[in-house]
Amino acid sequence: MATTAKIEVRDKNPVAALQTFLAQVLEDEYVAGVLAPRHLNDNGALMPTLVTDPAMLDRVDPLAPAFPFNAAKTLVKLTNGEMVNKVAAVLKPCEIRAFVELVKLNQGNMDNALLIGVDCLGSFGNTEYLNYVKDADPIASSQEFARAALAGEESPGGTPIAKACMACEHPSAVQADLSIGLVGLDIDDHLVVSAHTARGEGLLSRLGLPDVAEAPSRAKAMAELVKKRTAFRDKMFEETNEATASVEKLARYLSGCVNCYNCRVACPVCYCKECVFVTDVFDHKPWQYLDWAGNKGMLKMPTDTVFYHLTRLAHMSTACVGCGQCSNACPNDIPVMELFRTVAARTQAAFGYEAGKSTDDAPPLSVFQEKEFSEVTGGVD
Amino acid sequence: MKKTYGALVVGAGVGGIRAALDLAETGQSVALIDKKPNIGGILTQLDYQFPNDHCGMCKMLPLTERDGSSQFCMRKGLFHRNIDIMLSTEVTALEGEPGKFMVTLRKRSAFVDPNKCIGCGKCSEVCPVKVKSDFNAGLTKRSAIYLPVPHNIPNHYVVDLDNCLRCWQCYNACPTGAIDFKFEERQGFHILVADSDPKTFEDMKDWLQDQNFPLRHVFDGDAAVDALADQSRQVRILFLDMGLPGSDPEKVLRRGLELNPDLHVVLMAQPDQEQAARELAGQGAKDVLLKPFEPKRFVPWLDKLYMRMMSDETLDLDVGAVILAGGFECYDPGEVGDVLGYGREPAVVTSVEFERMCSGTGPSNAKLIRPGDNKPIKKIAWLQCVGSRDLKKKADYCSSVCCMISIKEALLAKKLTKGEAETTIFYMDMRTFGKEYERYRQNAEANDGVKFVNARIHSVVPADQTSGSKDIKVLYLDEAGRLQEEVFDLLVLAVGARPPVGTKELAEALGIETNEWGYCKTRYFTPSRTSAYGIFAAGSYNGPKDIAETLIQSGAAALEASRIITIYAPLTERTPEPQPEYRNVSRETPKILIALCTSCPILEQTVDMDSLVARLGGLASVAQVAKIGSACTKPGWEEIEALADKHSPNRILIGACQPYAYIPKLRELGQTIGLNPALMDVVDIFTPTAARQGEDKGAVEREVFSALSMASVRLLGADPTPLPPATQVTRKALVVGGGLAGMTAAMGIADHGYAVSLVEEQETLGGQAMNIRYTLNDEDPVKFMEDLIDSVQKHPNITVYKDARVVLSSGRAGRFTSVIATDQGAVSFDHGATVLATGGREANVYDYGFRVHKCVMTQRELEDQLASGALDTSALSGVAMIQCWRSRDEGRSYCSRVCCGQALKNLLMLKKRNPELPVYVFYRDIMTYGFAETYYTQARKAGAVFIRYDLKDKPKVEFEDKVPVITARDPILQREIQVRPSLLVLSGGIEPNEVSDLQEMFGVEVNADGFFQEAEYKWRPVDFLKQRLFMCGLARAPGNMSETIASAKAAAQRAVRILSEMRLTSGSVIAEVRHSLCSLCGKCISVCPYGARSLDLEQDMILVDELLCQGCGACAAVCPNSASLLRGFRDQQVLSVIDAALNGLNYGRARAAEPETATQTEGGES
Amino acid sequence: MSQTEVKDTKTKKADLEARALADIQDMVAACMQCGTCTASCPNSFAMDYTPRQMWRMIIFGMLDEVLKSKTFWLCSACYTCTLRCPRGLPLTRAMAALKRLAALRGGEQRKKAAFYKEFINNVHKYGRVQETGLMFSYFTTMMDPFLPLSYAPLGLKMLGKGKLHPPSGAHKGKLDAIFDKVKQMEGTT
Amino acid sequence: MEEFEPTIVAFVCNWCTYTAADLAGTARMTQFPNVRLIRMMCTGMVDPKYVIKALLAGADAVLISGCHPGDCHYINGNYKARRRVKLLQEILTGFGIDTRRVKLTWVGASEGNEFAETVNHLVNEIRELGPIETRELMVV
Repeated sequence: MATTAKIEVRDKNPVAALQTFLAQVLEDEYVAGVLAPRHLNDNGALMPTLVTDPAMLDRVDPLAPAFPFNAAKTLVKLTNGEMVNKVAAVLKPCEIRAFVELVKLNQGNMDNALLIGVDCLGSFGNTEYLNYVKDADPIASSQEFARAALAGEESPGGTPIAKACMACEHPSAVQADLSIGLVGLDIDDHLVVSAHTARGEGLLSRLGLPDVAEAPSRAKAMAELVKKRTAFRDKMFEETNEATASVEKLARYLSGCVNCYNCRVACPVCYCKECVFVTDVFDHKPWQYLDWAGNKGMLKMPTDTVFYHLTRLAHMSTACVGCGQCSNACPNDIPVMELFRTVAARTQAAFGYEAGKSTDDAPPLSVFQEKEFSEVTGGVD
Repeated sequence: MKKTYGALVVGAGVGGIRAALDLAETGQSVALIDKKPNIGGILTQLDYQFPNDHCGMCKMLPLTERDGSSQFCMRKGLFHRNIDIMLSTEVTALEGEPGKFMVTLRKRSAFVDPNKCIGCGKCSEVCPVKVKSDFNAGLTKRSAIYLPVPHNIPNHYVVDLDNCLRCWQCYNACPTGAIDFKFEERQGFHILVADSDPKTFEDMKDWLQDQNFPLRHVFDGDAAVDALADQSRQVRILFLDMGLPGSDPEKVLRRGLELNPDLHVVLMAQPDQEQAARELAGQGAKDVLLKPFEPKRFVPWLDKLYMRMMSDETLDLDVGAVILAGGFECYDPGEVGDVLGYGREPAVVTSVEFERMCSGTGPSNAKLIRPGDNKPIKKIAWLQCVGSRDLKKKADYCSSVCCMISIKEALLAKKLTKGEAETTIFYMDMRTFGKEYERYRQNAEANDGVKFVNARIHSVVPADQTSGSKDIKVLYLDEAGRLQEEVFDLLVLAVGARPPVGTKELAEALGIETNEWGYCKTRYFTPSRTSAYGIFAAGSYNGPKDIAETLIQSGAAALEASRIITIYAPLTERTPEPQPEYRNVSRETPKILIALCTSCPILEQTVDMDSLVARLGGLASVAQVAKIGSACTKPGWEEIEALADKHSPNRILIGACQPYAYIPKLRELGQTIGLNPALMDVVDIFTPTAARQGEDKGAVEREVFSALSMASVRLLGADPTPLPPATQVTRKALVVGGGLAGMTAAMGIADHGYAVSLVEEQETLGGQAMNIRYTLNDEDPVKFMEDLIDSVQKHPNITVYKDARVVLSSGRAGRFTSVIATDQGAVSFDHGATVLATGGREANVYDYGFRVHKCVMTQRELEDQLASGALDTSALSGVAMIQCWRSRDEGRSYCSRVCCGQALKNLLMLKKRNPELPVYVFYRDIMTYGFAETYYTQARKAGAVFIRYDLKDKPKVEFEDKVPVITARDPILQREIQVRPSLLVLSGGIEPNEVSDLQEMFGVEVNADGFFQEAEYKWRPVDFLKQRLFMCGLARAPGNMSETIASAKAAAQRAVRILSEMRLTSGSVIAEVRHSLCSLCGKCISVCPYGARSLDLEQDMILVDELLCQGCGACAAVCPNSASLLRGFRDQQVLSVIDAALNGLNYGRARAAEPETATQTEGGES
Repeated sequence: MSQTEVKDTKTKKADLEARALADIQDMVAACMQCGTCTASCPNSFAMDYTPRQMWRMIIFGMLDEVLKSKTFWLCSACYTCTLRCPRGLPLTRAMAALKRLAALRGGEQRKKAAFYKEFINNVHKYGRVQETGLMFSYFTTMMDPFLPLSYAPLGLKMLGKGKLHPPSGAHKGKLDAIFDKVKQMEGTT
Repeated sequence: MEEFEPTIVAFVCNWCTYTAADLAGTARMTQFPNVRLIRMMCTGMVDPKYVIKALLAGADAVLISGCHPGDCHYINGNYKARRRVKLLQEILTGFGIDTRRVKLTWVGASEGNEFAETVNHLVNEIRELGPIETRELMVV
């Protein structure tokens, strides 16, 4: 069982407790800086910030229900080279799982990062979050949100959390070095931090936090939360499957798409510098457009829309961690996350692979066995 | 006129092809001839080969300079710029000495013009003749004009003159007039009839009038002589009657031959004059015909005689060396009245016939049904050693391959019947001595349920006469001595090997000796040299071999030949032929020239050419669409060149038939007009039209248009940028291991003038071979090794490093640098190729306690003591030998192949010294393959007792007061027997030396048993998968000295192939990386099967080693944003080909307007 | 059968028997036990040891056991095994040599050899086979009173078919030259 | 519209199946007009986007045919192709494209009739399935 420790919470301010915890982490010579979500200008958005001076941790707020973008790509930039000491990163579970996938693609470097996962109670879309903190003190509202969510409220503070979070069955990050537990605890009394890797244990022992008994309520609450979210997820899968049951339905589903490729930019596991759809491969000649138009009498412009989404599915559906940033980034509110999570569930199940689970299991298309999938070739292997 | 070649390879089977390719790749020009009308030999009839049940012949093709040779399935055919293939050609005479042989060849014409024949098959449909097809081993019939091998190209038909009835129906049926019976040339072919009786002349005149031969008649000898003297109308055939008045026939004959030496004289004789005619024939007359003639026989006979005289051409070649690769024929069990019912029972077939029954191109389309009553076959038996290991059939040798062929065929039968077939193999010794063969047999027995029965079927009778069913009952004696009967659907006779037909005549023509079984005789230590210097034996010519051995033997023969050529006829330093400079067209707007070959009338009839030309004109960037005569002839080709000069297109697309045959022509065209051949393509527009004469023109036109538009759109996207510059090659070689193999390889390379460093771990050279004191065929190994070591140390090009190890090796193909740690410090050495010959040692398999007893030793120790005389054989009371001791068992499931030979060698030496000495040999399968079988018979005759055991009850060894007591069960007597010899000799087999450090340094793998893992079992036996690295000797696989020498020479030849190139160029289809798009995810590195891609850490770039890259495109498919692409198959090209394929297909709405209005010719911008 | 000790007969070179065994061993030494001879032998159903086991025992030098069996007596020299043996071994000659060896050894083998001996003498004496004379001398050597009774039915049947020729001197002495030549060749004049 | 004639795009490997197709062609075994052969160096280089492009452009079925496992000239190209086709089939079934429209088969060099049978079988199967949506539907 992972070694655990307790973070005391004084005068019902878990965020302050976390800030002091992160300050202790920053003191450790092992860590050069801490990447954590921080409120930058009073009621403005909350952005991941690389903090090196412990004093600056005062506005850091890991409990905020905000998810501006998937920080995995940022962590890649912070770890992709020779480094003496490490960067600690306070990330949501889907960000950590996305980072694990990027490590497998040689983009990020696990040795240079110290992953601190926080139980994720869901976040609002970017615009919803701005309204939520418009006039209240952001940190107080975060704690309020946390308490309401822990109490099981559907849409704490009146606004519903993002669909991706509602359908997410990974509220706690098991792959991180340290993970801070909230679910099933009284966050005003104490928080539990548990270490899952050797580095995590080393750091935890150096911090010298008091021990804590495993709270049975945590496991029960966690299971219940996961059950609720899985139910929501499966309902979402059915709806999406129904909505895209034929190519025509898929075309209608994606009819709003204008090929801005923003969903690709936001997607943490789409690691190409330039997507093939923006390279010269897809800038066609006038006679080609005319030929295509000639085939069916008309031609929607821009072309290669459904083709783009299907190809993106082929490229990264096995690596999708369901963080929902694609829907978040789509200017025309196309439910891209629902489509990609539904298909990803199918393809990952087919190869018996779970994205972001561990750096040891190889991505499905990079390995093969001599005798497998004989049903693909009609029973003949 | 005389042509000169570096080497002549006789026989274009697999061995011949390998030898020819090996030589051609080192730059020598090779003439490859075969008496059959097709290449491939027996391999054309086999679809799968053991031990991995795959075909894979194409892996023999060159890996570098790929554009210089064919890059498609070898079943279709082969071309290489340095190889001229001549089919239906045989050697008639040879003179001269090595380096300067004058060879005369006789080339039989196929009577079909390869350029004109489009393989439509109409001629063979009308031909009345039906004879057994030797391609299908007699199971199906073919006509006299036939396709020798259905899938070979150039795919033209061949006339088999012997069976042809001269009915001329094929001549009339041929749409393109490809069949050439030389009808016009007959006017000049004068025939003189010298006979006093005018009736013969009259008869001949009216019989032959439609053959349009000019006939003349003279009545007596003098008139005949005058007619012969008349040079203006030169007589080619003289019918000379024995009873000719005037000067007697003998004088006329002599005078006629003086006038014209190749005058064909036919003596006409009454029955009583036949005797005199026969004598006269001795002095130069070619035939004797008995009067009276009847027309039905005479006319076809004369026609055939004419065809032979007109079509056979003799060629004279100057060659440096000759390689004989005749292969072997399969024994025909039907020739002598055999009791096994072959020929009588349709259910008894030979292994080749069974192979054809299983093949897709065979008589039953790969459905296992019995010839005769087509009953599906479920229960099959194989009988081994039919026609081999049989003194009665004067074949006391083992054909080495039939055991493995039977196991493979059993597995193939199970595969084809989805596992329902029951297979049983009746054998005496299951000889699975090759690499991975024992494991193949164990799998077959354990997993696939192939039954092995140690018995010899002695007779085959119909299962039951009454029901007329064709099943057969097989009678044999089982191990326990009970007579068994079993009913089978099919009995396959594993027929042995015989020297190829005509070996005796060829041997006399070339003056080489043959051994007692009729195979070409080669010596033990020089396995590829025949008795005549400069003539070498490749493949199975000096004895039956499996494919891997055949290729090794061919590689060795190629090395010897190329050594002769470099020594006796030194090539001027082979200036690399000028790198053709192609016009750089990357700046120009793409302009495509489409040339349609209209020579075959079928195209005209089935397609409306004008609408096709118009539609093609509408395609993007098509500058010119032209119709040309026949693309397959010289004039047609000049038309294309003229068009190219006129329009100077930067893309050329040719619509013709059989695109494969044009690839070499495209290269020539590219050189003449200076356009990169990668920008040209040939499309098959004949096949779509052939089948559908009747259908509506629109459908066929759409097919042809779609084929051409797909190709033109692909050419449009072709990347005109020139290939990366060729890499320089360091023309030196590194040989690791100074044993017999290493030294032979080093000598082979050094004799070609390249520097070699030989690194040996021990203090002395020689390795394992120094322990061999004498050989089975009484050669002298000790003297041979001394001479070899002496010549290696004295060789100017070889630097020997003793007590030295390679510690580091790095670099790219063609330019490696290795560091060798010697006792005088480290030496760095640049080299272009590496040969690993780290050797092996006798397996030290000792159970506890054996080592203690003096009376127990290994075969090697016994050989030492026998040779040094330390062992006094008269003092011995008996010797027992146990074979396969701790080998061919779970721990080491491979056969070390040499221990049986070594045991027999020692046994015969013991018996020679003390004939009365009882010797008992406990064995599982005696592996005396090839000609070693005679020594097995000699050992038995000498009185050695051979006792078979199997894994279930091995002989138990105990010791009673220092004397070994061996208890075992004699299978024949079904009783325990006990032997108390004074000496126990164990055969433990061979283990490879420790190579883990080399493995890691050179990046090579070893197989499950620790021997090096070669690139391909059969087709690249001495290459590593990682290019420029070769292996030989015991490190590759166990083998006797002769096999080690052969594999060393083959490895040396492969190394010379690399060092002989001043610069190595890759093929035009290779991978490329667009670094701006690449995010270094490394997926393409792990997916590359050839390890041709590497991550350069300093510049953060993925590098492609263009020599290792074979153009498979796996990297292009795995890269999401096509940063990695394959030249010739870029994404734009393939996507636009898909569009063109689906463009204009019968979409719901017919296409409204033809695309004239679409952008015409010059409009498309680049 | 318990383990039989494999005797090293080769050392006792003295008498004729060992040399005869050595000859037979040379004839069958190259046998590789493929079993074709046994399978094709028409009389093998009646034999206690199959020919293949017979050659095996000869190779092992188990002479006593070989001579106890009746396999070689049943060989009617039809030469099928010699024709079909893939090693080309003279198997029928080996069987005949075993018969001679058994006769040489005598003892209870003598009785079995009796019929052959009498038959040859009878043919030698009368120039052809004299059935009555042959059986008479055979019964006298066998000295077994019941033996003639067992042959009686066969004799009567042959008499009925006129196969029992009365003794006559018509061909007497005709074969003497052959027999002398054989004796001279075998060096036992 | 006359009886529906399925359109098939076939990616065939240059070594084994192209030879078999050539053999089938010269021996006139296949009679189906709308089968378009696209020669690739190996089935291992068939990029998933080519198959998607073909299906969207109106191909009723995509056949990928290459050497039997073990025969591949490039050692393991066909194993990679099998995984890619598995991925494609999983994705496309969700959008109403029947898995039988993307078919992977092994055809050896000498199996001309096998190739003809595979094509005939596929065409009949697709004829039952009916035309693909994208034949009429303009989706890009």
